[in-house]
Parts: sequence; C-alpha cells; structure tokens
Amino acid sequence: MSRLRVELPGLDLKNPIMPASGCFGFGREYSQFYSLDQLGAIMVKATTHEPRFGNPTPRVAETTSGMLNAIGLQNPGLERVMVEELPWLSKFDVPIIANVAGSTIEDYVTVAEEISTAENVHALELNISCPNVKEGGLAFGTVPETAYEVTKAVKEVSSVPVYVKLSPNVTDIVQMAKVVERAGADGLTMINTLLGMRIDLKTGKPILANGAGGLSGPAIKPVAIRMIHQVSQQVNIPIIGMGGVQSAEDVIEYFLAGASAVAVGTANFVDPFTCPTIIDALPALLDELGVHHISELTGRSWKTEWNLQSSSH
Amino acid sequence: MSRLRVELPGLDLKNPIMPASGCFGFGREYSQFYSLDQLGAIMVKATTHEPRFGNPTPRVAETTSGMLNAIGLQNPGLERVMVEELPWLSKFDVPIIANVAGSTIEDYVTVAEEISTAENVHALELNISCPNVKEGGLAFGTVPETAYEVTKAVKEVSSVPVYVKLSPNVTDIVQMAKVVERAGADGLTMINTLLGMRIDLKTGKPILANGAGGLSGPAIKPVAIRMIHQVSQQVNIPIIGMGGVQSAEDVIEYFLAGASAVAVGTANFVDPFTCPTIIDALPALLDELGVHHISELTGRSWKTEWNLQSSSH
Amino acid sequence: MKQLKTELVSQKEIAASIYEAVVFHKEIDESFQPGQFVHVKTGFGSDPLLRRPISICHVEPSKHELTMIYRAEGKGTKVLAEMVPGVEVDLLGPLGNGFPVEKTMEGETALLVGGGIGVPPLYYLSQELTKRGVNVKHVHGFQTSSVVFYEEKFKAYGPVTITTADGTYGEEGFVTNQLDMNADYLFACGPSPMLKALENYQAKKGVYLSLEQRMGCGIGACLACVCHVQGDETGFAYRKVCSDGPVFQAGEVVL
Amino acid sequence: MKQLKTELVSQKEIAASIYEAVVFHKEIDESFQPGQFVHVKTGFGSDPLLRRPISICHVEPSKHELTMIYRAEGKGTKVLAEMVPGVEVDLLGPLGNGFPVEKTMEGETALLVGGGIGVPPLYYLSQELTKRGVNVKHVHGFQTSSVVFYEEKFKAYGPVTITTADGTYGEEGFVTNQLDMNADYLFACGPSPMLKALENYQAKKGVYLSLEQRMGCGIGACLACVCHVQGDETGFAYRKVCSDGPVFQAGEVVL
Ligand SMILES: Cc1cc2nc3c(=O)[nH]c(=O)nc-3n(C[C@H](O)[C@H](O)[C@H](O)COP(=O)(O)OP(=O)(O)OC[C@H]3O[C@@H](n4cnc5c(N)ncnc54)[C@H](O)[C@@H]3O)c2cc1C
Ligand SMILES: Cc1cc2nc3c(=O)[nH]c(=O)nc-3n(C[C@H](O)[C@H](O)[C@H](O)COP(=O)(O)OP(=O)(O)OC[C@H]3O[C@@H](n4cnc5c(N)ncnc54)[C@H](O)[C@@H]3O)c2cc1C
Ligand SMILES: Cc1cc2nc3c(=O)[nH]c(=O)nc-3n(C[C@H](O)[C@H](O)[C@H](O)COP(=O)(O)O)c2cc1C
Ligand SMILES: Cc1cc2nc3c(=O)[nH]c(=O)nc-3n(C[C@H](O)[C@H](O)[C@H](O)COP(=O)(O)O)c2cc1C
Ligand code: FES
Ligand code: FES
Repeated sequence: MSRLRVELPGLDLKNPIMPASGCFGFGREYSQFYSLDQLGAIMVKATTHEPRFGNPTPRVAETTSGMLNAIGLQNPGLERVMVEELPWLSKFDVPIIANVAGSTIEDYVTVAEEISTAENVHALELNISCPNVKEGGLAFGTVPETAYEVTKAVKEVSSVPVYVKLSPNVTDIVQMAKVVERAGADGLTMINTLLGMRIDLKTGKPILANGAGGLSGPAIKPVAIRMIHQVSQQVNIPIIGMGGVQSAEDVIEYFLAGASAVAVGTANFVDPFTCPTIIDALPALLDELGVHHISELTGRSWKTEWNLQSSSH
Repeated sequence: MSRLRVELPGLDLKNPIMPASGCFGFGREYSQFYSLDQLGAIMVKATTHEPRFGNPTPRVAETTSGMLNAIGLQNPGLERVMVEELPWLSKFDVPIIANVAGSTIEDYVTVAEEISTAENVHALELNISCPNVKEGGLAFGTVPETAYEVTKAVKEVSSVPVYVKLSPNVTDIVQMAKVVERAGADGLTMINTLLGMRIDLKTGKPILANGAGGLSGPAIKPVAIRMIHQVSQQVNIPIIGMGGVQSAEDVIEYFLAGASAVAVGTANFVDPFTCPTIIDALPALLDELGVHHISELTGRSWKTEWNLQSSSH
Repeated sequence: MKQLKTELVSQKEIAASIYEAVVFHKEIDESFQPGQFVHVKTGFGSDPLLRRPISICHVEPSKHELTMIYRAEGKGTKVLAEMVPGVEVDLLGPLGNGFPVEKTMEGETALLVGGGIGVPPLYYLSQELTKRGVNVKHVHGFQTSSVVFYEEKFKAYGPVTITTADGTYGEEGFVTNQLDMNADYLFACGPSPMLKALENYQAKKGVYLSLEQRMGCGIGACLACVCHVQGDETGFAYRKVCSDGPVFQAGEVVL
Repeated sequence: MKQLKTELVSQKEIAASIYEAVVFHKEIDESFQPGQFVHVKTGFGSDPLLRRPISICHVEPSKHELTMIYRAEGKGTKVLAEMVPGVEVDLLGPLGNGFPVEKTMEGETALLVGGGIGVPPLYYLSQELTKRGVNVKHVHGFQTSSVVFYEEKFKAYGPVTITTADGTYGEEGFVTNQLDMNADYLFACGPSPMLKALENYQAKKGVYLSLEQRMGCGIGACLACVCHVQGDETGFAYRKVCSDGPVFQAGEVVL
C-alpha cells in the first residue's frame, strides 16, 4: 500500500483518504461498519470551548445532488472531547485532525492550545468557514484580516501543524489562501460548504430552521476543483481537498487539480463504506492511469513539465 | 392567464417565464419546437460591439446535476444582431431583453445605446458577470466600483430600463446589489454561473479548453435561492431569478425567495419544452397553493406580514 | 446495523400513492424490531442524494423479507415507487431503538395510535404484542378514505377504529377523539401535532411515541436529527431521533 | 427535429461494452437520414443532466424503429445501458445534416471508413448507398478484437476490411493503411486523428467527414460545438457541429 502513503505536515498517512469534519462525528458510529484503522486520518467534528447545542431543527435539507446543513457546530465542548472522544479514538491506529471552531479569537486559541496536546491529534483544522453560526464562523473565513489574525494566534499556541479550512463564499479564494499561508498555516483544507437555501412550497418558508445552510455533496465538486486548481498554483503549502467526493475517480480529479489528500463528507451518509471502498479502488485506478504513486498526480492539471512529458508519449 | 401577468420596469409580461441568456440563442432553434409567443420574454444571447468567436472547444462539460460552459460570449456582433436577429424576433409577440457585454465601459455603452433603440427590445440585461472572458466580464461583476460605473454609464444612454446581472462569485452579494441599485439599475437578474472546473482523468487536464467555466443547472439552485432571499430584502428593485430552474415548483421557490420573474437556462438543453411546460403547469400549482396571482408569492419566505397571516390559519 | 443490498420482491400501490414494498436479503432476521427503521437509497445516481428513513412495517424472519409502507410524495419516494421487482434496494438497518415490546406482559392492554404514514410500524408492533398475549386496540387516523390502508390486517390482532379528517371513512375527525383511556400502554406514531396531543395521555405503564425528523446519516453521526431533553436546564442535553429514538417515552424529549 | 418519447424495444451488448438499442416511436420515419444523430436523455433525474448525441445507426421506417449503437463508457451511456425494454427513452431528432446520399449516382464507388464508435452511422449510409446502386467498400478500425461489431452486417452491402490497433483481429494497425485510393467518394466517421488523416484523401467526387464535439443543446442554440471555417481570415466564421454538421465536406471546417 505504500503507493498511497502520503506525508503532510504532522501527518504520516497510510493513504490520503479521510472523512471530513462533521460528517463522521467522532468515529463511533462508522466504526460499527468498518475498522477505522483503514482510514488515512479522521477529521473529527468541530470542537468549541463550551458545549453547544447548535441550531433548531430541521437542520438538513436535500437539494439536487447536494444537501444543505445548518447543524450549528453542535458539540460536547473541549473538555468532553479531551476526556471521552479523543481517548476512545486512540484505540485505532489513525491520526486525528481536530477541527477547531469558536466565536472569538480567544475561543480558537483556547481550544487549539489544549486539543493539540492530545496524543492522537496530529494536526488541527481551523474552521474559519462555518456558515452556520451567527458570530465568528464564516466571518473569520471571508475577511482576510481576521483570517490572518486567528491563524497566527493559533499557530503560536498549537503543538501540532495547523491547517486552515477555507470558505468558498469569497470573491478571491487565492487571496484568502495567501493570507493564511503568510500567517503561518502549515496546510489548507478546502472547501467548506457554499451558502445555500431551500424553501418549502407548502409553508412558504425556508426548510432549514436556520434559514440558510451549507451546501455540500456532488453538486459543489466543480467549484472545489476550480478553487484548488487556482490556489495550489499560488501557495507552497499542501491542500487537503473536499467537496462532493464519492469515488476513487473523484479523488484523482482532486489530486490533478492540486490536492495532496482528500476528505469525504456527505458521501458517508449516502454510503457508509465510501472511504474504505475508495481506498480499495485506488491502486487499480493508479495502474490504469499508469501512475506509480498517487502523489505524482498532485497538480498535474497545471504543471507544465507534465505537459511536456506527456506530449512526448 | 392574467394570474400570471407580471409588470416589471419596461416589461409587461404575459407570464413571468423566459429563457435565460445564452441558453436560447436568438430564439430561432427553439421556435422549431413551439411558438415563441407563449413566452413571457426572451433573454437573448450576449451581444458585444464587435463579433466574437469565443473560446476554443471543448466549451462544455457535464458535472453532477450541472454543466460547465466556457462559450466566451461568441456572438455575431452588434450590427448583425440589429439587422438580422432582432428583426427576425419581431414577428413574435414577445418582449426581448437584450444581454449586453463588453471588455470596456465604452463597449457596454456603445452596445447599450444602440441595441436599446430596437423596437422589440424592452429592457437591457447588463452582463457584468460572465466568467468566460479574459478582460472585463467577471471583473465588472466582482468589483463594486466598476459595477457601479458601468451601470451608471449604461443607464445614461439606454432608451429602456436596465437590469444588471449579478455574479454569484462574490463574498457579499448584497453589497453588489445595493451598489448597482444606487447606480440606477431598474432591476436585477441573478444569478449568473458559479466558477467551476472539471478535469479529465485521461489527459490530466481540464475538460474545457478554457480551463475553468461557468457552472449552471440544478446543482446551483440553492445558491441562487439563498442570494435572492438575501438581496430581495435589501433592495427596492425587482429581481428576475435564475439558476437550475426546471419545473413550476422551482419557479414558485424563486418567487417565495424574492424573485418577480424567472429565467430558464440549462434546462432548455435537457428538455426543449421546459418553458411552455412550466407556463402550462403554473395555474394548477397556484390553485394548489391557494394563491390567486403569482406575484403575491414574491418574497413570502421573509415577509413577516405573511408569517402572521399564515399562522392564523 | 448493516448495509444490505436487498432485492425488491414485490411492490404495489395499496392506497392512493401509498406503496407496500417487500425486500429480501438473507440477513433480514429477528434482529429487526418493531419501531426501528431502515434508511433507503432511492434511485441510482446522485439525484436524489440522501437516503429516506422508512419504518419497518413487518419482518418475516423465516423468509428473510421486510415490508415497508410509504407514501410516494417527494422526489425520493416517487423514484422508489418506480422501482420494479428484481432490482437492488440498498438499505441501512435495522436502525434506532423501537418500541419496548419486552416490557409488556401477557394480559396487559396496549393502545396503538397511528396517523397516516405513521401507521405502518404499528403493524409489526401489533403482531409482536399479540404474540406476547398483550391485548391490542388500534386507532388510526387518515386524511381521507382513499389513503386508508391495512384496516383488515390490523383487525387480525385487535379492534380497529379508523378516523378520517374529512369524515369520508370511519369516524370523522382526529384519533384523539377516539381514545380508550384505560390502556396500560400507549404506543403511537404519526405527525408531530398528533404526538403532542398524546403526550399527556395517562397510560398506567407507559406512553411511547415514535418521532419523525429530517435526517442526514440516519446512524447518529451528523447531528441533523436532534431534539432537546425535557427538563434539561443546561440546554445542551439532546437525543438523536435516528439512534436514540425514533421511539421515546413520553416526557423524555421535547416534541 | 422533434422531441420523441420513444419506447425501448430491445437492447443488447453486441461487443465488449458496445450496446445496440432499438427504440420505437410512430414518428420515426424516412425523414431520419444517414449521418444525422439523435440527442438522448439517459436516466430519469438530473444526474446525468445533459443529453448524449448518438448517431442513427439504422432506421426501419415501416416499423418506426431506430437503432443506435453506443459504447457504455461514461456516466450517461452506462445509465442508458441499464435501461430495460419497455421504458421510455426521450430523444430529440433527427438532428443535424447527414451524408449527402442524394449526390451519389448508380455505378459510383464509395469508400466508407469508420473508427470505433464512429462505425454505426455508416451502416445506414451503406444501406442507402447500396439502394442507389453505389458500390460500397468498408474499412473499419477498432482498438482490439473484443470491440469489433457488425462485420457480417456490413458485408451484406460490400467488402469489409477490419483493422485493429493491436492486431488481434483483421489487419494490424490503422484504417489509413488499408485505403483503396480510387473511390469516387469517401465517407468517414471516427476519432479526430483519423479524420485528420483522411482529410487529404483524393476522392474524385468528394470527401465527407462526420465530426464529434461536446454538446450542450444539440440543436444549434448554445454554441458549444462550433468549429472554425477553413480559410476564413476574419476568425469569426464558424460552423456548428450539431446543426450545420455533424457531416462536413473535407476542407470546409478546421478539424
Ligand atoms: C424514523 C422515521 C420513520 C419513517 N417511516 C415512514 C414510513 O414507514 N412510511 C412513510 O411513508 N414515511 C415514513 N417516514 C417519513 C419519510 O421518511 C418521508 O416521508 C420521506 O423521507 C420523504 O421523502 P420524499 O422523497 O418523499 O420527499 P422529499 O421532499 O424529496 O424529501 C427531501 C428530504 O427531506 C426529507 N424529508 C421530507 N419529509 C420528511 C419527513 N416527514 N420525515 C423525515 N424526513 C423527511 C427526506 O428524507 C429527504 O432527505 C419516516 C420518517 C422517519 C424519520
Ligand atoms: C454527432 C455525434 C454522434 C455520435 N454518435 C455516437 C454513436 O453512434 N455511438 C457512440 O457510442 N458514441 C457516439 N458519439 C459519442 C458520444 O456522444 C459520447 O461517447 C457520449 O456522449 C459520452 O457520454 P458518456 O455518458 O459515456 O460519458 P460522460 O463522460 O459521462 O460524458 C460527459 C459529457 O461529455 C460529453 N462527451 C463525452 N465524450 C464525448 C464525445 N466523444 N463526443 C461528444 N460528447 C462527449 C457527453 O455527451 C456528456 O455531455 C457521438 C458523438 C457525436 C457528437
Ligand atoms: C452535516 C455536516 C456537518 C458539517 N460540520 C462541519 C464541521 O463541524 N466543521 C467543518 O469544518 N466542516 C463541517 N462540514 C463541512 C464538511 O467538512 C465539508 O467541508 C463539506 O461538507 C464539503 O464536503 P462534502 O461535499 O464531501 O460533504 C459539515 C458538513 C456537513 C454536511
Ligand atoms: C451555454 C451557456 C451560455 C450562457 N451565455 C450567457 C450569456 O451570453 N450571457 C449571460 O448573461 N449569461 C449567460 N449564461 C448564464 C445563464 O443565462 C444563466 O444565468 C445561468 O446558466 C444559470 O441558469 P441555469 O442554471 O438555468 O442555466 C449562459 C449559460 C450557459 C449554460
Ligand atoms: S440523522 Fe445523522 S445523527 Fe441522526
Ligand atoms: S450543441 Fe448547442 S449549438 Fe451545438
């Protein structure tokens, strides 16, 4: 399996496939389907300093080839994550990427500082792009200055590398990426959900109690691919790509665009075995593409050396 | 049919359904399927001052429940549109909304000034949001200052009301809407396509020759609904909504969000009869919803008076 | 809880837009309990995307068959209704916690109250209760006569009162007007206003309500389907309808 | 050009991943010409979204049946391959301009060159040419033996040379090595490198090539499928593959 092995800041991944934050809880439920040892890593649900109940229900709505969610960062809070969830996960041989959220920079700093000390947390994912909370959340991810500040502050306290999760709801994603790189981010994860809404014809009101929510699933994949294609050419830190991934083919498309690893979100709900199925399918697909190691594919869509090489085929 | 009749600046529409710009050419092809008299209006293909060939092919790629296009504003140029296309369309009893594009403000002004004098052109749609041309295009639609300037300049010369077509590829759509309203826009049309990309696994390169393209179709509908919901609460000019409309139910959702009329783009390619089918289906759907006139639905999802009314049911 | 690629054995419309579908898989057995549900993939591509939660209406362990009854209303259920015998139906199940059949004892009485497409899970429940010697009565409410189903089937286990909102069949009005007030247990499944009306029913041994909520994962991972806990002062306590429910004792969660 | 909700009469795999589908609609008649195509909706929801252009392989006007042959490779064609007889297949057609059969005359010779899934439209063409008394020869190139199809069927109209890139069937190599250089007409359909290689073939009366291009509408409205016109100095002249083509005389457009 070494052809799938990927090394990223803080992460030595046996394969580049991991469940995306918020779509896998803290792993307990999916561990009933398969052993979590198989996964490259796990991005666990966002953790905030205090426990949060999140938004009122309905919290999800289906859209054509996508879904909206407005969970609102419900989580048991830092303390219980440290005492119950992360220790439970430590029985698996899989690095954890802790998703950190908050309403103020201090919140982020507090959570990051402590959670990064957990033994199995190998990296942080700074969630500055959650569209579903009133304060903080998306604001951090759409204003370059705040994105810079929160990244820098977290970098100062974190014991592990910090990945920043970018919001697609911006005019200039490259600018955001560069800003957080400058602030010291070790990597990027992208994309978080697009802001969307559905309205119920019968009630005349939005289906989600929260009104708007985050759009995920296959519908958004082309937006993610475009953004990763743009950003990967402009930054020197690796990107974990996500948005609508369902198959090994999708994973390859993300690598070609410029990703170095890939996360699977919504697809877990559709088919709980999506991650292991993709991991199993990748080697044969690499053979078909004539590629030895998956990392060779990162950024091929824009790398000119590869253009030259391939035209001599 | 008067329950579908809608009056908007410059437009007295027998129904609020019209094909979206670029998805219907200048009407010739679809007139082979049905009489264009049935339509509320027609938004014709973008017109530029000089003829344009557009981008190299492939120009379209399919995505999950969506498509990417990078046509690149191919069109025969202002003169031929004035001499051949618009006169041909004048045999139908249907108002034309002329989509105006350019690379400089002068381009827009030149086209707008002349095309607005055509007898059957009842309104202009200022395309400041085309993602598929190098200069101008999207830039006008993502920078508030330029959006303001081009709108104002066109308003000064246009003989008919001016609708500005907003790009969804911005951090703050409300700001853009307010800016063009301030510049004198008589209405808004939204949304244009989201920027997206697909990469071909075999070649390793983007499928579109242009690289990125504009994402349209059902995949983007929740983004459009969200934006119209936001914008319609903040401006006093009407909105013609578009993005993924396929059915009468979709049209109602757009009205509830805040639209006063709706355009159908990609769906024409999937089913050439989409527009007349929707128009036929609307009255029965209004009955089902207990609504007499379709305009009553505009903005119901956020109108509080309606909240009160309905809760007394 | 497993992912089962079942085979659709039969499918028929048993009332207006109400379908009864039977699926087969060798792992369908007595582990499927009344009140639990399955999460069903409808169609083949990404549209519709999410699974649909459907109650277990009946299980025949010996034949490894499971029956679902659903209303074809939205996109997913309409696609499901078009599937023909022989095709694969991908489902996750059994999910959640069902009705506490094991608490009941011979000779006790149970009132089963169903509303619309909340009726199906009560069928399996009624059978299992009857097996234990519980005396079962049914009160089922529907919109109108054309959507009434399974009346005869339920009669095999105990008396059935049908109400219709428009009075076109059985008693006119709602189930709440037809309740026998002396049951040891009340088990109910139906729309949320009906459950709210039943929440304060004084059953001697317990009132159990099956809730509905929009779901993402259906297995407890995404937190789409949570509800508050009654009497919780912190505001943070919650239950997940999919994995803690869908059946809750009245008073446990906020309806 | 109409939208026809046809009925799938039969469907079978005639070579590896190559399917032959026959559809019926009472408006399928002699207006469907060789070289024209139909634009086919595959599946029922929005995924896949766009129609797929498929050449008319054959039409039986008396039976109102149309045959298509396609390779199930991507999402849409795979969905199409799963459709079973009896279901509705929604297609637009006939679309575009086909081969100029009407120009040919009795006793003339025509060389028909097909590559892979470019072979199907030549079958209908070969029949119609033969009807007019044209002497037809065929050269068909395939990747490998498992994907060769319709060899016997074409033989009914004239000699058939098969080439395979890997030499597993017929002659090894490409069609271009097997061309009879004396035909009055050359008609070809296949991948773009093949068409480029044939562009300068010196046929006495004409060389006609059928092009492929990714399409949106398929009827000339969206400008997805354009190509430049050879010798056009302005750079603005264009032809639409869907409505001006897909068949063009060699030299008309830039390949
Ligand atoms: C535990 C449980 C058991 C159920 N058992 C049955 C049953 O046995 N028979 C039956 O007919 N129905 C049952 N339902 C309701 C059923 O899940 C919905 O009617 C169905 O999901 C609607 O899907 P659709 O494709 O018709 O509608 P769409 O409008 O296309 O659905 C869009 C999305 O909203 C969700 N949704 C819409 N309405 C509901 C609803 N009422 N409850 C939950 N999600 C909804 C869908 O699951 C989907 O994700 C049950 C629901 C739950 C939660
Ligand atoms: C005029 C014409 C006639 C054709 N006749 C036949 C035929 O008789 N038999 C046959 O097997 N194939 C034919 N093709 C090619 C066929 O249209 C493509 O193989 C098919 O569209 C691919 O769809 P998919 O679902 O397999 O692939 P996907 O990858 O899912 O397709 C994605 C999108 O790309 C388009 N696309 C992908 N490949 C091609 C291609 N080679 N040409 C045009 N569009 C493409 C699809 O139409 C779709 O919009 C024809 C093409 C044209 C233009
Ligand atoms: C139900 C749900 C909950 C989510 N919760 C979080 C979260 O807590 N933190 C976060 O960074 N992203 C969260 N996301 C976003 C996903 O991690 C991912 O970025 C997004 O869904 C796109 O990937 P997908 O299309 O594969 O789902 C959530 C997504 C969904 C659908
Ligand atoms: C092939 C194609 C060409 C388009 N050309 C134009 C154009 O010339 N001018 C314009 O303003 N919008 C153009 N658009 C955008 C549409 O008018 C519409 O805003 C968008 O496609 C969203 O609607 P839909 O999802 O219904 O297609 C084009 C879209 C497509 C798919
Ligand atoms: S539906 Fe995901 S937790 Fe209940
Ligand atoms: S495919 Fe639309 S013009 Fe040819």
